[in-house]
Amino acid sequence: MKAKITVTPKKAVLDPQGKTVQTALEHIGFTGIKDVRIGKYIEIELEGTDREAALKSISQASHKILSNPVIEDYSVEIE
Amino acid sequence: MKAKITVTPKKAVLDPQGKTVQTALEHIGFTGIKDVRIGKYIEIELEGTDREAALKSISQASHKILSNPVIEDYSVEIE
Amino acid sequence: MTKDPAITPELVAQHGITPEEYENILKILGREPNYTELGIFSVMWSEHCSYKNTKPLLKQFPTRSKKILVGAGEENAGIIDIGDNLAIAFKMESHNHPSAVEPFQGAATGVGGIIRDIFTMGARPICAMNSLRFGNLSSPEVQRLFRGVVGGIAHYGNCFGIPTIAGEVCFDDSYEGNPLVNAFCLGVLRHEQIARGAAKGIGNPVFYVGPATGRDGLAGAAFASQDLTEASAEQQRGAVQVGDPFMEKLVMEACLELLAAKDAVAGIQDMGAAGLTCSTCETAARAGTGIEIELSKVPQRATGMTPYEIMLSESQERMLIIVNKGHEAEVQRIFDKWDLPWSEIGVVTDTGRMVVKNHGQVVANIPAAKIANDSPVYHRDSKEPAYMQGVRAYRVNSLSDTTSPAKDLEMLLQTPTIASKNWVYRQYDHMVRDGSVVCPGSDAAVVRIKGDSLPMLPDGAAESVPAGIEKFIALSVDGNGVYVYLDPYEGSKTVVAECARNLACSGATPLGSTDNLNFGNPHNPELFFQLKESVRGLAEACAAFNAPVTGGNVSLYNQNPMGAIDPTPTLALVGLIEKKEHITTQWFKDEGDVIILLGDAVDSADPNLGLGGSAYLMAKHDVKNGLPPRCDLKKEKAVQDLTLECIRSGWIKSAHDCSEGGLAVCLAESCFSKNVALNTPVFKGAKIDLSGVKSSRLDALLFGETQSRVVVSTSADHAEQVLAKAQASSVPATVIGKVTGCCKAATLDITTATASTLSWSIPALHSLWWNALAEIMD
Amino acid sequence: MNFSVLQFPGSNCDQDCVHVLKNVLGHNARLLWHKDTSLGDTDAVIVPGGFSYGDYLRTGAIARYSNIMAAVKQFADRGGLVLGICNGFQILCEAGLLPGALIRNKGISFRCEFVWLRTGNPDTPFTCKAPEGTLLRIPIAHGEGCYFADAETLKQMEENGQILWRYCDRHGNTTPESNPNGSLLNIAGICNAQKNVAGLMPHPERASEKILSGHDGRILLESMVQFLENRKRS
Ligand SMILES: Nc1ncnc2c1ncn2[C@@H]1O[C@H](COP(=O)(O)OP(=O)(O)O)[C@@H](O)[C@H]1O
Ligand SMILES: [Mg+2]
Repeated sequence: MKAKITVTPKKAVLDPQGKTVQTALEHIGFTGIKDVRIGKYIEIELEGTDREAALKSISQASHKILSNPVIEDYSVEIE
Repeated sequence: MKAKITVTPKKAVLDPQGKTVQTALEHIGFTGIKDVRIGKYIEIELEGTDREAALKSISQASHKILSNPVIEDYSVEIE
Repeated sequence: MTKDPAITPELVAQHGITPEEYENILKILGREPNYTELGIFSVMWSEHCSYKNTKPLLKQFPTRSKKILVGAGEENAGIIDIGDNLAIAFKMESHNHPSAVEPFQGAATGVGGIIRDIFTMGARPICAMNSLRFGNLSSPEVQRLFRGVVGGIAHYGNCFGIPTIAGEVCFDDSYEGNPLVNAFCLGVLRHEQIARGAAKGIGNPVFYVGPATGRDGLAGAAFASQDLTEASAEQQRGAVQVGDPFMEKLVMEACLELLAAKDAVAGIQDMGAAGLTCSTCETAARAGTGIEIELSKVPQRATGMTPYEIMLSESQERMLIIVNKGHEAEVQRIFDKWDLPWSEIGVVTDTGRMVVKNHGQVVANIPAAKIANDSPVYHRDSKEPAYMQGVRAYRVNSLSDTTSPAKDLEMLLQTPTIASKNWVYRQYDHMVRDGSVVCPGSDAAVVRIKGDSLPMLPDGAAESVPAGIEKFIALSVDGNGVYVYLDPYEGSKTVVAECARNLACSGATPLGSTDNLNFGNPHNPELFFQLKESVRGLAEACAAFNAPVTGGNVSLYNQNPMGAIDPTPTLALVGLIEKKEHITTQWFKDEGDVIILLGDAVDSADPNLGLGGSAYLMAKHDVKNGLPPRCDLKKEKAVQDLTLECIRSGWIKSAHDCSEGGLAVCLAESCFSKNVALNTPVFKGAKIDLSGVKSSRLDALLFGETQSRVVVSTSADHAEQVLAKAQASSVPATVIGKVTGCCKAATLDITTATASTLSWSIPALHSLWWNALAEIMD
Repeated sequence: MNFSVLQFPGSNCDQDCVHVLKNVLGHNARLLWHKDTSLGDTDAVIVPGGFSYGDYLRTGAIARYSNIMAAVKQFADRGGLVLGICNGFQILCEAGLLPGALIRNKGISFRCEFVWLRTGNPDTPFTCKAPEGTLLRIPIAHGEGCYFADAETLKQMEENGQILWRYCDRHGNTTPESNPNGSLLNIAGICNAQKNVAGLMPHPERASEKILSGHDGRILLESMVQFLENRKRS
């Protein structure tokens, strides 16, 4: 199994990276960009086949270690 | 429209953050983890509705600037 | 638009405003405040902004000297003349509560805030320090906080491009859940470049520069002025502030460029705690003017922000600039060059009032001077804490002397508070700007000021400092919460003395100081007693060392559910080294050099022989008790003056003060603290003979923390001169040994009257000391 | 000689480079703003360290698209000398002027300390004053200095003498312990196949004066000067 976790800065929280990249994209000619947010993408290769259990444990891990709940949100997908 | 880009380190490239996270997870009791890879997740809010055009331009941006082909792979999704 | 809540007693109380304070607000306004105004009063009258509980105490600090160009309390930071038309600006500030909530960002934004305070004065920041406190490092949660805080400081300072050149870190249970993060910054400027935070010139436009305002750290100042409980951390309204050091670097470069544009800037102030509120009413109050701003012109990151939110937001990296009329285009040109947002948001008026409009509608109208200057002042009750009686009664002779001195030293060198902090400072870029002459790892850091350290001059202006100028500034920051807990007055004197001693060891004379008072809830008379007595001690000692206080910061309400932290005043001292040749480091230099102890080996008048509150007592016996070693300021000054005189005479090759861990730790560090590169320490051995020293206890002799001691080394032919000079200055001085061979076989040998000769392998001791933090953290 | 030191938003070693080139070595050095389109009269370009664009997204990724980098590319194509230091090295890699990439340090955190370097090929403009094997003590200060290139590229670089500096211990051995960031082959700095563009993570400009605890960095900068002088003469 593979777990895919995306971690993104919370909406209300400043995302300096996103802002800077947005400006850079505009500068090199990409138009029509309203907003850029930059987060993390984590892929975890798991043993076993119990997807339910995996979802539960990975969600827990996301909350505890993979994300910083004070400033970030996360979402988990098991594949 | 929203473009979602994931950028992951190439297989051959060392991913020390992934290793650290794996150790941290094992340390707090998560078992059955075979591998952890850490990449980036980029969300771009776009004007317009032409998904084809968006896919093309975002793929270009991903190739040109959002990822470095020497060390990273990327994938794009338009939503 | 959402409707503002009605003003009820509950709402007033939620804003931390007492009924008496509310009466005062009614008087000042002549009416009821609206919601936005209530918010404005609450942040301006919080302890963080108003010093309402500490103002009367702070008056005791010495704040004047001939060299002080801008004194304490006048502006965002004090400024001191260092000769040749050069001046330095420096200050320290805490970010304790934000760091408890989010260690990385809390510490990062703390660094950002203090850097802004410095360039607001027109100075170019050239170095930073930090003083940190955490709970017991064996706890994973403490490790998380420690890692986060250090990472945050590194992130901000490194990216901004300022060398973080010194600091201190201590670990003690009392800081569990309430870490202390005090950040210091120093900048340089020419005398004529001093900028003022005053809204001068009726009719002048007011500019907002820097990133857009979001709902960041809403009411952070008020938050910093409450007890830190789990509930308050959870409840903190608004989003956690995220620092953007890249943005700050651009804002600084743009501001310095604008300040160099002739006559363009009338006043400038950073938006720190209480953001737009504080910067507008303080600048108006300083100039005796009024200010009127229009909130719809304030760049906003979030949608639907209310006037209350905009005024109280603590979004980072923003500045308020009052521009001389007719120079608006300069702002545009420079901020566009740096790709920075800017907006003209208001005007200076002659009404003396701070008027805030939103889409033309007045949402706040307050007399600026009254809110900025007429904050309430409280004389709190104070009572000696009950534990003090026990402390006074405690005698170390209730414990038996050590029978394992060899192991004790090994253990002490590994205790996190004493162990090498290389795990910390190697994460900080401490060399950027080509000025780091003595890097972290010696008693005080030394930074070089050179021509390009300075802010730019106006186009075509003649240089006002001599060509090829070089100046050397030494810095150190110190604090010892345990000493201050056990004896707030005497302990605080010691804090200053130790810091000054570090400077003396590096060859510097103090210029001035800045402090950060980290204490508990002032409403508790016992905690207020600690604060009161501590300030008295600090003030007395700062005067004794000619180190006037140019500014600082107060952080109260530092408690966790178990109680208050140890009272922790931290003090940063800045000094000048007259000549390059006088720069001195703490490590032994050459085989055959004579090692001399300046000061008493053991203070025999101290019933605890220097062991009260010592690192040894805590690490070995788990005892935090007993009156700490006393510091006689006269004696201390004599030792420091002697050290300096010997350095200036060219007799001294190394100087290291005895502090935590006492003489044995000091000697060990002198043997192994030089490090030339990764995995390349430089070792010297030492053969020490203390058999002539009378001490009833071996542990007191080796690990006691008797004050006013410095270990120096000198070439054999200068030893006599040092001893003669010491005698002439009535400072005890004893030859205690010789520097011996280097390399892998180096040993530290100590002979005492009571024990057989102790011998340690220097490489082995070094490895314990050098790796202790990494072993826990990596 | 006339040196040009680039200045990007977030560069922070730009002034240090100018200081050393001008005040210590006595050459002309000036700053060039990233929006400039021409290098003017210049003998060599220094791409300095710092955090261009905050190092956001990826180190050096955004800076490479600045106006000035187009001019630098042309200059390099015509054989001009270009040296990238730290962030400058990262920018040159991103720009394709140098092979490979720099990724996060193996130990994750930022590291600032002196390291030992062993000089490789002495036959380049950047090493001509340092016989092969010369040890240099120069500080690093980076979080992303782990050099990576695929095996084929590494092999070619080795054969071509493009690996100019490797992390080593005080005796010159390239051991794992002396590698501060996990770089492949202990690589601290390299040059391109034509040998006119080089990059390294350590900061020679921070070690060019005795008072800054080291001056081995001068050897590197003086090599460039010697090469330029020779070229001018011939
Ligand atoms: N947080 C820190 N940041 C930077 N340098 C630090 C930090 N903590 C300690 N250091 C450095 O480590 C050395 C030893 O610190 P410390 O033991 O506190 O010295 P002292 O006892 O002489 O005051 C000093 O050079 C100090 O500047
Ligand atoms: Mg000291």
